[in-house]
Amino acid sequence: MHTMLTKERERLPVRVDVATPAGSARRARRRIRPSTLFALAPMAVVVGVVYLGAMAWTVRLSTTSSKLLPTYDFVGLDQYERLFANARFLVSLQNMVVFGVLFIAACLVLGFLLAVLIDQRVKAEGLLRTIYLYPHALSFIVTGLAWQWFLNPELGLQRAVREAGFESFAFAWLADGETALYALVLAGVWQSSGLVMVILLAGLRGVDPDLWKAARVDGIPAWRYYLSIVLPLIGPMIVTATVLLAIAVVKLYDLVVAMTKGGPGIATEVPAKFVMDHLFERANVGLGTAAATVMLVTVLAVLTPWLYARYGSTSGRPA
Amino acid sequence: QEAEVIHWWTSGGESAALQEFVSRFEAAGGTWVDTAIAGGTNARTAGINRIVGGDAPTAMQFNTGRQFEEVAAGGLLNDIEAVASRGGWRDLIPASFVDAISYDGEIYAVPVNIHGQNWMFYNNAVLEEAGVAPPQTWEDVLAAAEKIEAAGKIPFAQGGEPWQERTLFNAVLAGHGGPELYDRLYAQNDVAALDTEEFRAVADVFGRLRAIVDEGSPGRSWNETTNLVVTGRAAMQLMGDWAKGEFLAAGQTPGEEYGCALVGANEALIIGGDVFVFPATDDEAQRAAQEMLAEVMFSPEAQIAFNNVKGSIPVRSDVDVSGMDACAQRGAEVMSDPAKQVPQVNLVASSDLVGAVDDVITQYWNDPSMDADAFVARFREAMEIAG
Amino acid sequence: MAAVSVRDVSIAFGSMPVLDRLSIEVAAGEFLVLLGPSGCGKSTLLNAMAGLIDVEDGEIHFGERNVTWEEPKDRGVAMVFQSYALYPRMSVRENLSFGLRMARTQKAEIEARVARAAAMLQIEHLLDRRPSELSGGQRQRVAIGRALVRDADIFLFDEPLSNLDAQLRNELRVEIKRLHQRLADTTMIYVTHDQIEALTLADRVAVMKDRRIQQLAPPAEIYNRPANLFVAGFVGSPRMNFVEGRIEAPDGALVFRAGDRRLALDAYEFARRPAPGSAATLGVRPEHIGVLEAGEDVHAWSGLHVDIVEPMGADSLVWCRDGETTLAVRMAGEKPIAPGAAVRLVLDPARASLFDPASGERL
Amino acid sequence: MAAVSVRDVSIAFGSMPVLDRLSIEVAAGEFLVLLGPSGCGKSTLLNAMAGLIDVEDGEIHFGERNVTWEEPKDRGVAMVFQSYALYPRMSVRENLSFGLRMARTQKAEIEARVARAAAMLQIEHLLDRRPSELSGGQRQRVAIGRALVRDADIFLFDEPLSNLDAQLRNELRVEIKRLHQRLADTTMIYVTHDQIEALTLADRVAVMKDRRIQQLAPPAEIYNRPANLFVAGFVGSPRMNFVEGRIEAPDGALVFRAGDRRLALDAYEFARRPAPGSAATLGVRPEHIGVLEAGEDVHAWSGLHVDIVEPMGADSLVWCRDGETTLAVRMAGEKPIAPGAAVRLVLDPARASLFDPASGERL
Amino acid sequence: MTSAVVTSTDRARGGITARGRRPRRLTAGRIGLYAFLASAALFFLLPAWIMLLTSLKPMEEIRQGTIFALPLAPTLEAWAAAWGSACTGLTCEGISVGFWNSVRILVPSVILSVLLGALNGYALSFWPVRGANVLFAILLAGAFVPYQVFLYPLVRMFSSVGIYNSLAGIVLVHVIFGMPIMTLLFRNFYASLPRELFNAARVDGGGFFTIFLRVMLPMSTPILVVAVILQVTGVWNDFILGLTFAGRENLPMTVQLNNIVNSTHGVRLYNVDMAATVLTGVVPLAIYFVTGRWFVRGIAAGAVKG
Ligand SMILES: Nc1ncnc2c1ncn2[C@@H]1O[C@H](COP(=O)(O)OP(=O)(O)OP(=O)(O)O)[C@@H](O)[C@H]1O
Ligand SMILES: Nc1ncnc2c1ncn2[C@@H]1O[C@H](COP(=O)(O)OP(=O)(O)OP(=O)(O)O)[C@@H](O)[C@H]1O
Ligand SMILES: [Mg+2]
Ligand SMILES: [Mg+2]
Repeated sequence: MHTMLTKERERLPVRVDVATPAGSARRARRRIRPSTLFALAPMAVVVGVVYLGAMAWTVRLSTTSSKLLPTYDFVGLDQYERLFANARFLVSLQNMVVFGVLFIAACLVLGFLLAVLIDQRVKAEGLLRTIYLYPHALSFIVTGLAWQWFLNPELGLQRAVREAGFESFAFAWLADGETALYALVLAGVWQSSGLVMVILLAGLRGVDPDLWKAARVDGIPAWRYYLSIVLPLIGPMIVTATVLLAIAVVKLYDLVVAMTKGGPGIATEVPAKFVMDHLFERANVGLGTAAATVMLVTVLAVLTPWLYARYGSTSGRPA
Repeated sequence: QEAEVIHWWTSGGESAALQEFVSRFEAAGGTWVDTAIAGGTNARTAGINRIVGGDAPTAMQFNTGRQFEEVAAGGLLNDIEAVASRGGWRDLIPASFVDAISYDGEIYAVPVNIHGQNWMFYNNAVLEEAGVAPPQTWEDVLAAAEKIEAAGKIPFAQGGEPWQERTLFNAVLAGHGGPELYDRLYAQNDVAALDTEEFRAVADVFGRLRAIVDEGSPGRSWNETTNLVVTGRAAMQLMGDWAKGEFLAAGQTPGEEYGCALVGANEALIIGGDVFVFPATDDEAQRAAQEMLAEVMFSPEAQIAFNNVKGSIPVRSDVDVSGMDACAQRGAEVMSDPAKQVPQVNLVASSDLVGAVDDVITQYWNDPSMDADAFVARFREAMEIAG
Repeated sequence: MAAVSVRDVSIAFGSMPVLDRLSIEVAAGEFLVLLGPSGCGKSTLLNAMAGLIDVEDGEIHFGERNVTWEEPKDRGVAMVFQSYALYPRMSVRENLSFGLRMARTQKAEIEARVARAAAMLQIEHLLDRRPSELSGGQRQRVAIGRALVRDADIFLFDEPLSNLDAQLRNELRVEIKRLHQRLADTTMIYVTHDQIEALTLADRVAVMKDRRIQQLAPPAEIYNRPANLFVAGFVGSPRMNFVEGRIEAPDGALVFRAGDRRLALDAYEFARRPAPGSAATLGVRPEHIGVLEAGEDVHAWSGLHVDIVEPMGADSLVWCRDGETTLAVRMAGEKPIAPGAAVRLVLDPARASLFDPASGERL
Repeated sequence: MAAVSVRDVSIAFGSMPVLDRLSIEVAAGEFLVLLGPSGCGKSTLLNAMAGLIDVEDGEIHFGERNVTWEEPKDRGVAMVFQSYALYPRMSVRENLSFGLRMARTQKAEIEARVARAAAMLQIEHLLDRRPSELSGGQRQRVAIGRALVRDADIFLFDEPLSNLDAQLRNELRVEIKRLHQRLADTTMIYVTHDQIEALTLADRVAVMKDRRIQQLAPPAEIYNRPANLFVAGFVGSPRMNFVEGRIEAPDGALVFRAGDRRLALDAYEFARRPAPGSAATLGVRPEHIGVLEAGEDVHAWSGLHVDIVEPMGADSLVWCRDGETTLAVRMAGEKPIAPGAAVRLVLDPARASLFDPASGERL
Repeated sequence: MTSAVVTSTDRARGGITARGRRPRRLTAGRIGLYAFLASAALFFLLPAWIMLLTSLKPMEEIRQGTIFALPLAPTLEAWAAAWGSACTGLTCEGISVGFWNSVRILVPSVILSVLLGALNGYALSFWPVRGANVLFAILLAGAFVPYQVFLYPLVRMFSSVGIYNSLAGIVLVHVIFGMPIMTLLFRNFYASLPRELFNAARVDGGGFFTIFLRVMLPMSTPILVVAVILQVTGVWNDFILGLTFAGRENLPMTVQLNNIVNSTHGVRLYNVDMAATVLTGVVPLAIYFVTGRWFVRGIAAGAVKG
């Protein structure tokens, strides 16, 4: 049955060496799979044409003196000089960072907490999930107004509590330039943490139930189980949520417009609003695109090392 | 002829006013295709995108001012010089408006209304209760504040959005500083105007106003702010004449429950308004529809009817305003004296400058620790960069 | 005082009962092996003891404590899972030490225990790897290590060795036995389907089937005196031979008879004496059958031929056949006999078992 | 024509090489068993054959085809995974029929094949359950079933029986063997760490370690003439005894000597003749040692005492000890000898193995 | 060594302790859990509560009262108006006008973008192709650029292809802008699935698409729910893209909502605004509720041991 084979294992390599002369065995490391290429073609087109195209176009316009409509002259870095002399833009960048850190952290913590608690086989899971998620469904144009009312010292909570007898109660986050940003964070968290919850819940539902058993026998407290075992395990979901939140931070616009219009003063201005205002309201496409370019570069500066480490260099899935 | 019109008049009162144009246009044999998009920015963005995308509407709304200048320069608009010359528009409308609707000497837009931007609305009952007379000057306003506050009311209701703050500042500038200073600053872009005594005084008054508004101001819309006056929680608000709509909706009449005043010795009225422009087209039928629209909108009957509902003043000086409310009549009266007319900033300054100045005003207004000097310095910077 | 006492426990998944009023007592320091076919509920029972599955009915006591509703961590058990259940994003070292760290054990102590367990399981070189970088067997060893480092009164093992190679299995089996001896008070409950493991490790073996315990006895008794047909067939590899026949008493003494073959039962220890004439199943293990080549012995069963010879390393399994009847015989050596050879077989009645074919019970 | 031919294949995970220029040829219809310690790369090799891991270097041929870069589905292989890998959202029935449905097999045919496989594996009653509702062993059976229903030229099994109980394991082992006989042209490659499986199933066994194949030979040769120390120690359970000593030639004939114990090597078949005086390791399996109680035989190794007796069902392992030297002896019966008894042992030189302790190679 | 099985009858008579069901364990932890969940629910419901109250009040009460005051004369007029008669421009048909337009945009956009995202994520996770990850990185970076920057070039592109102002155009735009997030979502989800499953399917003869459709998609329900939630919300609440790309005939409901809510100088009817917002949110809300039940437990159970 196995006549081809000699008993001496020493002979095998010799024989095979002859069969595959050096060099011919070396091949492309990966197989080309037409269906994969076919499946990824739409993405390639979109990336190439839309995303890269629009980014290049944006950068190009930022070196022009375009006002309401694009023109294609060249003014060098004038727009950037102007941009970085602009107090509002600098405040916007700073706000984005502060808001981003607080908002992402709060959403992740609250979302994770809610996901974990909902995962404890609670009653009315579906109802609670929907309650936590519903803010995401409503347009911020009006829910922002509800928040604004609620936070307004003359209309909302402060007045209600004072009328109830606590005269010294003070809750006027929106009215104070120092705290208005926190009010935005609050409303942002209200809107987005439900989404984080469902994303993480999707991750939690994929965790091997035996792990929970092992942890319970090991005497690992539930919080520790979730923190040390589940959290790393749903890492990809957390990354997903963080990226989504980060996108929301960078694009943050509706929330600000609905609640503070950037005020009081310029206390809650954000870069996206700066871009929007200059692109449309103030008819200064050049400056607007310069601001957008700065946003893009900032994002890339933060993102590139991470993207590279994660997706760029290796062929396969992250370990 | 079918005419598609993009505009941002979506609220009940606004569309009722618009209806006056529509019915007249349709009576003249046209078909009005309405594209209403709330929010000036949204509507303009959509309109410009459609022009760029080769799917232009027949007409689209702009604010009176220099917003569409560039579109015209790009050859994307049809002029309506023929209609305007035929109708003798240049003689009928305020001079600042003529400039604002012209590009390269030709008229490109049809102005439809004049909005007074600096009306002081006050609640008569509240003022009476506090024992103060309706203010005549900005110093009056500041002086009345103490008494009103003592009566447990908000002296001065102010909304917390940059444009509202700008409106207030410009009202102080025109009222306290005078039309001349206003003109030097915005139309002539004269940075030296910042060094004048008058401007210092304006900055000072505006700064002092910060102290008499309520805590709930930041972020508040103008409607809610007006409601404070309507319901008697606040004594005064400075707003454009569109605020009359809120009083009207609450069943109040000018001169009775509330009053309106132009604060400042010189009674300057800041005027702005809306125009319609006509995107370029080769289609003869569209071209005809555009001219017909221009004609209809500018017609005296349409002007009266439209502005009556809209709460604004007709652009034509040759129409009878006796049927309009007290505030409007007062406005029309002021309008008859060109010296008292002050064009809204958008008519004279670039959007860019307006925006840059907005940023400075809102910072000053909202930062109690910022003094007038700092304000002037920032103002200068803004003018130097954006002007 | 029983260390673990399971009393009338019933468990069902949905409407499907898995355990039905099952009771078992395990003495302190005892090594109990649960043996049973796949899906009979062994893992379920173990999980219930650990507190990982709520019982529907019944109670579980550890010593004097009723732990039926106690949290797993309060029960003082360590457990090795059939599916490893390693913490995926932790290194092996962290996997081992996590429980200890939770219990606020001293650092030095943790290190010492981890090192000892790692050495015992030969996984020192893997301590810094992640579970995903381990082979199946390596994972299983880490899972065992995780239980080893804990200082539990009761150890629960769910087929801990099933993914290991024979060598390692042997070594770990000895390690576990040694561990048990060292920790004299530790009770160990061990699920397996490996005969050798069951027989070598256990103080007592519980053979489970159909939601019930079929026999609970020391290994030798399980092996030599299976309580019923199921246990007889299930325990022992190669499998016990079964021959259908009748009990007769031609001259007073009972005799088993199948066709014209007979086996005198004088030496058989009856559990209960059957009526002569009743049907019976004779069970005899392959190693309790002798092969005669010469023809002298009259008691020998003749007329059989060698069908297949299966070499099994040290010895061989010889399948002897005559029509329907097939008997497997274990003979030393590699090719002890050629296929086709006629053989005569001698069965040892003292080591044989007799069962009632209807109820399956031992006679 | 070799059915499967792996040529100089190297595979690494990151920087860690797992297979290093490994070559192996499997004849058509052959049953090859891969045996090796945990983590030696058996699963990796199997995955490479299936096309699930891209090789870094080298080629894999199936018959005349170079399949190195072919898709798994085009290779015509069926595979059973060590980690089950059942489709969680499909019922057992759907799991089984998935591959057939992929191949557009007739409905009736699918049903028939599924029914046959289910019957074979005793999982008929589970056909409508989801994998999550099965016990470990049940899952493994479904995984086997999934391969069984397919009509592949090459079957790859990755420890398919490791979670099954002994009875089922025996049955399935026979089933697999029978399947292999029925499908005469089907090549089967089977990873296991079960000695019995390897020895009974294989046409040839490949013992792997350290990225290489240590010995590739029929089971009997692996068992009786292990090529090196590793194979000797790894194959066979209980483990081979090893005794360190020297080769001497006191009177011309070679003799193995450890301390004052000797073994004449006249009957030993040398692979290569060692120089007298060189060190050697003697390996002898427990079943190739005889125990003498009386004192006549001069060749016997004396001075040993029985240390432990491990009953293993049919026979027992007797650990005999003298100081450092420990020899395990396999004896029939349950308690063949009492611990503490003095014994004299006779070793069979013809069945023993000698190794060079330095290189580990067989002498 | 203790004796054998204790029979149940012995035990029953002994009656050592009361047997029975697990005591209802309303432990401190459990109470805390529900307390937290409930207070979180309150936090989340608060703005909705304000909106509901407001939408039930006539304008008069809104002008006079506080936002927390219960409506004195609750009325559904605002709701009726918001749905059917509020004016947006010249048409006074409330937000109902754009409803079907929104649905026509929503359905293909969501289906296409979720499928494409799943396909991309699947390809990226399981079928490495040189350069694919670079593409994905660019895509992801692009997601951080504000939409508005894309508007102008996209308008030019679309009009040159002739799909500007059409249903196909708006659907395509949603697919384009949904792609980064959808891809990310699925890519990361598939990265956490056991690879053995994929291997098994490949050996079973599945090709690229069969494995995707028959093995991976059925396992993806939780993430599909998330993806659908994200896309439905995004597409349904989108205003600026619909306005720019959908064309007059396909304007989505949000344009009406915006017209009602956002008129700058007109009088604002807060009760109608609130009602309109809630009404607009009904579709996503319903979808959250319906899809939520696909969130079942334990997708990986039984798939892998390690
Ligand atoms: N994804 C991986 N990344 C890194 N190392 C790996 C990976 N998979 C396997 N290994 C390593 O490769 C080696 C071979 O693994 P493989 O799974 O082939 O072993 P095996 O022989 O099948 O072992 P077992 O019998 O325990 O299943 C092991 O040392 C393992 O740690
Ligand atoms: N989650 C579940 N839902 C439904 N049935 C289940 C579930 N878990 C286990 N079962 C069923 O319960 C029975 C007992 O399962 P258990 O895991 O205890 O078996 P086992 O004896 O450990 O088997 P094995 O030796 O194969 O691991 C099996 O028939 C199994 O199909
Ligand atoms: Mg089990
Ligand atoms: Mg393996």
